[in-house]
Amino acid sequence: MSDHSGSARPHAERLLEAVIFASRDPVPLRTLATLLPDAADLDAVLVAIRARHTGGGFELCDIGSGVMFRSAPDLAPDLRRVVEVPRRLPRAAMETLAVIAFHQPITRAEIEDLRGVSLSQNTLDALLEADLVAPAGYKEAPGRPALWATTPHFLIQFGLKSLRDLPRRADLMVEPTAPATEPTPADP
Amino acid sequence: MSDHSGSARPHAERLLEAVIFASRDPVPLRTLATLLPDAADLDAVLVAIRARHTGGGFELCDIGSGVMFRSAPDLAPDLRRVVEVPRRLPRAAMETLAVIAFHQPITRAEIEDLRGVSLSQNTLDALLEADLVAPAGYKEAPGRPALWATTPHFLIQFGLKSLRDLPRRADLMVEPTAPATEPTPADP
Amino acid sequence: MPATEPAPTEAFIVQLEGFEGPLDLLLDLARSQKLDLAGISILALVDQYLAIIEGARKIRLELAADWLVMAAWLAWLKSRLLLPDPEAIEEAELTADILADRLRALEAIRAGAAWLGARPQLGQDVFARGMPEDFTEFDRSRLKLDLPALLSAYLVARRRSGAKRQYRPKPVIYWTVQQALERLTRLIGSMPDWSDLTQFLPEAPQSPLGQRAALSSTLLASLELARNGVLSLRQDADFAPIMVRQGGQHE
Repeated sequence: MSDHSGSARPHAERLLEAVIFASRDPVPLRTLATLLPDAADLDAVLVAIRARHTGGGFELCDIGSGVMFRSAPDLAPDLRRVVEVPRRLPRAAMETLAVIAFHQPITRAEIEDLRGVSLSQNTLDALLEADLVAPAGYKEAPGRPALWATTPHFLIQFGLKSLRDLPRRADLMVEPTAPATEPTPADP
Repeated sequence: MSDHSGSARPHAERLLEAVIFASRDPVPLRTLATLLPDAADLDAVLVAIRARHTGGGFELCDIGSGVMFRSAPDLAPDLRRVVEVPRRLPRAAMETLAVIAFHQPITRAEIEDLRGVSLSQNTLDALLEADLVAPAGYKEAPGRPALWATTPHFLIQFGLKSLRDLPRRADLMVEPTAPATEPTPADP
Repeated sequence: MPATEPAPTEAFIVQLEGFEGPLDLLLDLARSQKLDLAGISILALVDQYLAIIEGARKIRLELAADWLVMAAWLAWLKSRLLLPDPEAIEEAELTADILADRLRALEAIRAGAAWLGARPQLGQDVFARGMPEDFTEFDRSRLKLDLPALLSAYLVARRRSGAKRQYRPKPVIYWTVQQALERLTRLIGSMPDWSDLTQFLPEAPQSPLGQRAALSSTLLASLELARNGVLSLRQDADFAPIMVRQGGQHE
């Protein structure tokens, strides 16, 4: 592996190159100087190393009173590797989304009733921004409250062909939790 | 400091050089191939990079199924003055490592039998801590004893391309050049 | 057989401590006989080992068990090798071969360790890049959504709201006396003559229990109205239909 040809590179140049390569931190010039038999040569050796790597994949950089190797800045766009780390929806948003999905179209008050907690604007904003829910008209009831429903993007995100692909509520709820909202008055 | 191109070095060569240089560990060849527009050129590019750094302060080495830069071995004595060096493995650990490397996967009892001494916890700890050996399943034998094998880091530490690079026993024994490092009292 | 000069026992002790077990010492003794293990004399090897152990024991009794076990085994091997019985000798030679094999295996390990030790080791003799660079960027813009999470969120939400709601038995709504009074008062005027009380039951279909409740409510209401003279009641026989008519005629 280590073949050493009759390469003409001076020992001092090779040594400093290796030291700068292997160091965990930028190497102070005075440390480098101690490695040379004649400290006066330091500048010349560094000039040679710098010249050798200019236009390569990495370059010699001056950092404070030391030097280090860095990958060439113009390569950065090609080197950058973007790793997608998908976020999860916050719990409140996921619950709200689920309630809307199973009960759409539904008013805000009904969502709050079904979840048992009030719906914060942040949560609704997050769902709107993610294009998961959208307004769907108004309920014909006092005050004409806005109705909410899921978007086509919701289907895509969850890999559903249609809303009918969602499991039925009855299949989900093993124990019948308090019946939805009907007060059923029996009257002739 | 930054770019001034004009240099004739091909983009692909600079790119791979930067990627390999940036990494502390070997970069798998298939990772490198994905960075090239035409994967078929990988060998040629690596040949160019290897040639460029031969005789420099650091060299391209084949490790495992990848490549990495390492400082030139002949510079070791000078480098050790500047770069922090961990302690070498004691003889018992080196021999145990050799037993595992050449006979893997192997049980603790087999290791002890081959060396004729029991395996001390210190030795095992040292090898584990250095990430040189690891458990490798169980032997289908009474008691299902644990098996030991070398790690991928073992290849990196000793600069091996694969376990097949280990000499065969016959090759080891042919020329009795062994006592390179032994401090053993040869005779009374 | 090379002349092994009897070294002073102190030296033996020092020597013992330099070795990792009996096999290690045996290998070293064998190597001092010859470079090639194939040609060593097992008998000479056994003698040397026993001499060293004997010397060590004169100084120190607490010798580790494995040294003594090996000594005992080698003494047994030596006795067999020296027996005139050809069968015993053959057996002993086989055993000696096994010992030689073990020594060769140990020597191979030594050679392997030496081979490894001679390689430039990363961090010892050769060094990797000290300041690695990482070009990885993390993109957290995408949402991770899956159906199971949606469903479990739904169940969590519904359980929470279900738990908050207080338990109220479903109200059972029966035909009340008040309702029967209203209905009787409203309808009695349009009835010309005696009518069956059941005609004043609510029209909406009722459960059997609801029907009986409605009947009793209507009867109670009719009794109340009869007491006030608003209507008259008549029943011709036990369990016959109860008839009702407007006005409090007394006959």
